[in-house]
Amino acid sequence: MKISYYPGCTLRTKAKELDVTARLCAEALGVQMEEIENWQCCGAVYPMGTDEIATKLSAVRALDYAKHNGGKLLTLCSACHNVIKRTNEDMKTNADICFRANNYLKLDEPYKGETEVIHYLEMLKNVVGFDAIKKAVVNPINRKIGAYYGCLLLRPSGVMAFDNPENPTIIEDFIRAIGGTPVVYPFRNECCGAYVSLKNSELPKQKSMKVLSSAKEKGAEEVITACPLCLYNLQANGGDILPVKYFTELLAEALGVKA
Amino acid sequence: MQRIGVFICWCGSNIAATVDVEKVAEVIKSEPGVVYSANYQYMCSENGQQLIKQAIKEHNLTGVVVGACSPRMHEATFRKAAEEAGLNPYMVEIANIREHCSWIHKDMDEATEKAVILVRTAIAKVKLNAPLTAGESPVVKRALVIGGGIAGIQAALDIADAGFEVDIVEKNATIGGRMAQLDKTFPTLDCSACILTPKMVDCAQHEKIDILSYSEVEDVKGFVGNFSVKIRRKARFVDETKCTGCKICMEKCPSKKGLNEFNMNLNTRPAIYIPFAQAIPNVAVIDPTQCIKMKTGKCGICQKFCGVGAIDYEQKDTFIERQYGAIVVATGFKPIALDNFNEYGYADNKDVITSLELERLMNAAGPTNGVLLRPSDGEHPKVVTFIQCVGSRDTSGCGKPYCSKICCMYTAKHAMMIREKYPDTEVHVFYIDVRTPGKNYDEFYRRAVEQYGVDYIKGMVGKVYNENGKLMVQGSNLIDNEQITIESDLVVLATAIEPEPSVRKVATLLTASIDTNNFLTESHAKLRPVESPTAGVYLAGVCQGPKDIPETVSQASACAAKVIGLLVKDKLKTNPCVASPDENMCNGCSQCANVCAYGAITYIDKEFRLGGGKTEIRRVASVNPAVCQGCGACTVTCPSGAMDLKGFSSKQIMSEVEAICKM
Amino acid sequence: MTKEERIENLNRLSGTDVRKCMKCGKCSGRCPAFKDMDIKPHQFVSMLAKGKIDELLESEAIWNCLSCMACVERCPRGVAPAAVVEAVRDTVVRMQGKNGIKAEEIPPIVDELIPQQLLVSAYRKYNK
Amino acid sequence: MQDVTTEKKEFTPNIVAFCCNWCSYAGADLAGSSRLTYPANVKIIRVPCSCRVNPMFILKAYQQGADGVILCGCHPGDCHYVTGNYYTRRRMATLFSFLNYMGIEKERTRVEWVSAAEGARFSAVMNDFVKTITELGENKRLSDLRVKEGE
Repeated sequence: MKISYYPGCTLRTKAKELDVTARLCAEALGVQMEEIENWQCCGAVYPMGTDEIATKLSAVRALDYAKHNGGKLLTLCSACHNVIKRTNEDMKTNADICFRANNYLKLDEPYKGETEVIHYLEMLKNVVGFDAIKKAVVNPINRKIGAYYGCLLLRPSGVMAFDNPENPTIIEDFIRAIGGTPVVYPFRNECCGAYVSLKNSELPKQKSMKVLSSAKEKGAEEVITACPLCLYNLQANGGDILPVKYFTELLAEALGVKA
Repeated sequence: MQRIGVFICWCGSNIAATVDVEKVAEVIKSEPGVVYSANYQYMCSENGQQLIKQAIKEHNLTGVVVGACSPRMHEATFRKAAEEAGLNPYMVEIANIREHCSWIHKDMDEATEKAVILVRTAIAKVKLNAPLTAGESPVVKRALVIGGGIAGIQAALDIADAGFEVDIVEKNATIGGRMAQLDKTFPTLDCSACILTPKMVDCAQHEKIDILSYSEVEDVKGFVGNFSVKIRRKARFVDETKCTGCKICMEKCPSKKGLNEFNMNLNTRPAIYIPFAQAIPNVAVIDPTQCIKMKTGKCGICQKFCGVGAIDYEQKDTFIERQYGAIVVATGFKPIALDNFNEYGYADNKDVITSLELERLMNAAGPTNGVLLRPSDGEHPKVVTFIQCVGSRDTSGCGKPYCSKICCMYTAKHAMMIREKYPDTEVHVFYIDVRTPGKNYDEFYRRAVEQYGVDYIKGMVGKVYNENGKLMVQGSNLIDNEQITIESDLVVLATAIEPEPSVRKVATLLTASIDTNNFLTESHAKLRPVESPTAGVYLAGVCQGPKDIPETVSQASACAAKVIGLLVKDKLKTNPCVASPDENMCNGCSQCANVCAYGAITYIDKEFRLGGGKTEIRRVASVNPAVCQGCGACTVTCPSGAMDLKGFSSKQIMSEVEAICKM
Repeated sequence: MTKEERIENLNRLSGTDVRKCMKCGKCSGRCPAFKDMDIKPHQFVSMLAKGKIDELLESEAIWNCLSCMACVERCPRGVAPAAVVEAVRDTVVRMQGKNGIKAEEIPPIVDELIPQQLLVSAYRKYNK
Repeated sequence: MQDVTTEKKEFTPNIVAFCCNWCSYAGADLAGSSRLTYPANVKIIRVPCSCRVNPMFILKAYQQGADGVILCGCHPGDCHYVTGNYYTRRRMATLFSFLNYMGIEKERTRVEWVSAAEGARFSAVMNDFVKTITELGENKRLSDLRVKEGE
């Protein structure tokens, strides 16, 4: 099956491996990720101000494109997922934002949140199925792995509807599917320090170290994430505590897919 | 031909000072249908009433209008007077010329003119009045109490002591309810079992009380004074009449891994069990999902050892049907599930427990024999942290929007009990507000702080997590504007309470209304707090709203008083101003039944003559006058105009409108 | 603009109803950036409710809030403290010369590992 | 509070008020016993519950020449019959839309919740309503000419 795919800025540059491994693995699992045309950067953070319209338009353009190309939009980077999914919710439920955004875009047919935004992990779970992945695994990952969710996939849970915001299980289920042993640790849904690292490097340092030492204390040998910024913060501040990887890298390893 | 008599009251000067009463009486004399018109200083006095009675007899009146004070004052008085003179009491109408006229107007002409119109309006109505007779329905002198917790027990005892038969239907194997699980009770710290179990025994020994344990209400028909209730007696696989409660079966049962519900699943029990030592009835019950014999066919050990032959693996649910005059709902509560509160780590950490679990851990008959030990490793906790308002006052959708009311007091109780028993244990309490209104309640809480040195921290906990085997409780200390993390050994969540979920089914069966939080609605929040809007149904305990034991007991006794007041009557007089359908117009569409808050409307198939010897069976609405409260909601919703309300018929109201408009 | 209008603007921009706050402090109990916030999350809510916006606009905390939504997620009353912080930050950076990051500060910080996402998000948060 | 009773106006409207027995009628009684005045052209019809008021009664009042109709019930949530006033609220919303369609000024008809304890409110509401109707003028559109001619 084919599915419209939004890669986002970082996956085109610093996080190429996340993008490439994800595409190859999807192909191996029978899913074609079709990159949408003329996508623009989503802005990387969801603008919460109720009068923010222009900052949401690139997400709406991508959503509208996907609406006419299969009705689903696949994301991989957690930040893109957060921005696009929350913007989509605005288009669905906030008449004012919807009206004003459509005024800007002048689409042939107004966009009203019709597209379904799904994250790559949700694709693995609901489209491919973890059981199918289990069968496709050639190199089981026999390691203890801590899932790092961070904030963007989970919160706000009312909109993201990704998993239980305090006790998520999807990445743990994924780890089990590729033959690993998930390690549940209390800081897996705590913030890594996010964009603040550009202005105040001390705060992300403390937060990232707390995350990784919590994972280590509970027995993890490595930590996986779906977010390039989380990966950067965790590696830059706690790379010596535990190795941090993209979850797709482990998927590729398990499936025997080489980039 | 109508013969109306009109009586204008002066009410001393209350009316006469602003309304020219003589003129009103004079003008009204010429109204069509009026044969007698008089005015008098005090119509409500003995002489005034005599005047009415005399006129009814002398002038053969068919209707009476009294221009006087509000009908809410003296309608009943004048109706009674009319009845004594042989006129149907519902042929009397009141024109309110005091509260609605003389008292609010200053200009005599204006007030007099209005009084004439109000009297005319009443005349227009009374002309269309029809004699009504209050119906009577018999009262079955037996009460049903649903739920055998402290609320049900108290209500049953009070009703039975007044000499009426009471049945307690309890869904569990024993009565006692939540209170039986508690260790001590606030604000006196007396042992819960010590004050509850004697009452349980009283119930069992009372000749007027029949305890139907392990039973559920299956169906309810009928109405106030005459409910017919079908009760399911669940199979307990033990003959209740034979079992002596010797417990040898419990000892011998090889399947001992069942979770002990009474101990909040903190330890295990055999497949055949008596919930706790003081259970009433003291009779075993088999959990068929756990029993080896019932799952595999092999075993039967309990049967072999039972000296009285009480074990019956083939037992089936049975049904009984009984009649009751009144029903008390006392279905109680349960703590909410904590699935939406994973930030407190309840699911992941054995040492994060609910307050009810702590009750069992502190109780001498509990899993640790009353020694406070951590569930994870059986160690004595040195730092115990309480979190209040877990799931209460939560409008985010995760919890309950209401205050659970009992948590502040029981948390203070727990904190004090721990400090009393284990002075070396540090106790912290995170709170949003401490709410302790009630006699000796605030004093009780302050004692926890001042005498027992419990550390109260104003602020809420954001996260509980496990680090190096310690429970880290991270939260706000708002007074000092800081974020703190308390390294704890045991975390106790003061979990919100919600009505026992089975109340929904009970409410549906009883057509008792329920609010958005599943609490049963009382008839009036202030003045009728123990009565359900459904006549003959009364509410006791937490099923009506969060409350503690003293309040529950008061409400239960209040219920009992109401029930006794009902059961002492041999017959019930019913309000005759009820809805009634014109069956020729009714098309059986069910709209009226849908809006009826009382379930007073049902449908019957009725044969109608079509002429030419043909008949037709049609479904038509039928109003039970004993249940109808006379609100009239159905009359407006009826699309064919078949439904009308006696005493406030559409024609009557239309004629009032006409009389007012015709100035 | 009168002070009342400015307060109303800030409320509207945040899209949250600060009067719903019951002052439990759960937001600040959970905030991972608590130590770096000169005005704490619960204070953002209460100060907006009390109209103390001049103090809010001077706050350093707006640069340290991680927008991690932990406070929003746990608030028992459906208040969004993070949205109040964002509304204050938006108000500040929309003023002339009040950007949180100056272009010339960037090159020295940037290493070759920094993902685009970080630069874009920081610019979105700190600058207009 | 402006007391409309003392104003000399050529047009004095005729107003029908439907009051539920348990709250508003009792509120009107309290207004009376507190001697809180309102104009004499308000006449009250007692009904058991506001939900007894058929929209037809209101139309009938207009047809018969009433200049304004006000319907009073218990506050939402306080209904003596539990849910009666919720039905009222819904039915009245429909009636308002019908009256609007008919071209009747929406201010002519009013729904107010007045409790048994709100005597002062009852009087204030009535004063305000009479003022509104006085300003609106006579109900010409709906009143049946045959009714007027018959006078």
